[in-house]
Amino acid sequence: MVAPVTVRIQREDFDLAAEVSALCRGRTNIGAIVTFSGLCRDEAGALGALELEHYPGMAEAEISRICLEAVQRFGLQAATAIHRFGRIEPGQNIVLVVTASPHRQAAFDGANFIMDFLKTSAPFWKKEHRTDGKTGEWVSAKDADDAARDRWSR
Amino acid sequence: MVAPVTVRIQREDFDLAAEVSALCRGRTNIGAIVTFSGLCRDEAGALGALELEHYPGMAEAEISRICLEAVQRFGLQAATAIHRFGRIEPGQNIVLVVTASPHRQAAFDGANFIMDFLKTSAPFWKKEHRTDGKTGEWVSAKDADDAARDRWSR
Amino acid sequence: MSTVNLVYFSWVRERIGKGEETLELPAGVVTIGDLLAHLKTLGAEYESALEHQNVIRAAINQEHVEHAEPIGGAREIALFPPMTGG
Amino acid sequence: MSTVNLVYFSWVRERIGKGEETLELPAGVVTIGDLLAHLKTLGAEYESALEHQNVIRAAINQEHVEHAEPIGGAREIALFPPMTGG
Repeated sequence: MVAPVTVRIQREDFDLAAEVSALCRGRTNIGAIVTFSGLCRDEAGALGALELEHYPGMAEAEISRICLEAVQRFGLQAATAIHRFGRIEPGQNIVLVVTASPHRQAAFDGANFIMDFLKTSAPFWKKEHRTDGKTGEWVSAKDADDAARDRWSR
Repeated sequence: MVAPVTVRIQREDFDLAAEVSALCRGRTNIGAIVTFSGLCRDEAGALGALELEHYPGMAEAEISRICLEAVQRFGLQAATAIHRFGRIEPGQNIVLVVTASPHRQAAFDGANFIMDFLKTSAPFWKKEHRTDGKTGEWVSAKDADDAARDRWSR
Repeated sequence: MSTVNLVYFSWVRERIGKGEETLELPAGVVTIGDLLAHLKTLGAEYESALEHQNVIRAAINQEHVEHAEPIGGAREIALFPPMTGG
Repeated sequence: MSTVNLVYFSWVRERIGKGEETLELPAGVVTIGDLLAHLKTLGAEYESALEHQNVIRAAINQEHVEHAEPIGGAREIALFPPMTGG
């Protein structure tokens, strides 16, 4: 049996189908698989690229902690999270989360939980490079993301 | 611009990655893609296969209605739903839902909503073929599925 | 009298012993509920299929309807158990 | 005095002008809050980076901590703005 949590922090893109296949391998009683892909938006043409900085070591550790908590809390059969760093252009992938469970709501909740905590706790920071050539600003954290995370402690 | 809702009822398997690519094509401002894959469980080895019966015509119509409502309610950029019929063995795919949105919670909620209504309103019925050779029973509808659907009307 | 195409699915189909049929309905059959009551007079197979009348779901022209729904000029009426897709 | 490795990210790193450094901490520096106050005495670049002290997040040995957390025998302390991954 493969370990239930797979976490990778990488510069390269990921392959959705390959990650789902890897997570299913050796498991015969999966009823539901949810995937979340987070992409770089073009912001109506204003955004040229995002530059993602991360804290090596802690990024893996923190996302692993989040995934393990989701596995335990929702009874997931497996969870995968991959987060990219470096320069990412509109339309390209930033993050992938995959969850597997016998039942659909656990798979949905698990992926949603992982994303909410990843947004607020995983040590990544985004800098914007705009198409008008202006020096990029660091993206600000959103109160809405804190609120999304806090609903899980109810 | 491709029509925002794609619905197919088919005997053949589907290709997760191909469906996600198709849904993204021509859209440059997607921020979040959620996929839900429903698979046939082996029920600890007791289940040999499911036979899925459906109401041709109405199955497409009903799932299209559900997807359109999700698109409007959650502001999705696109939604895809594919439901298989015929004989499906443990580990094989039954249903796929894909949603795209600028923001993650809408994509999660849209896919979750579509699955909850699909479970209770799409005209499909499952018959079990057991590995002990016993004549299959029709799977009973679950109260929990009605409850999952009804939470959306709150 | 009006003519209607009936279609059956899952164990409703199995118990009635056919997947579809065309029936002439007497004038007194106004709603889906009336239709179910009428069908149960047609034989033991219908009685068995529709015994627990409240669990039977119906669709008129491929849209879900309640038992109180008037049949009106329905082209196609479907009867089936609660759905178990997904 | 104790020796600690400090690492900085995002605009904290940019304003301080380096990504990491090793510092000797005076005995009075017990918590993360004490550390922030101490760093602000080291120059304008630290003052600018840590001006809004309450928004600065900290990690000790790669785990998030509050400002009241004692530094203890930390090998590595990280300071950074609120995270914006995902």
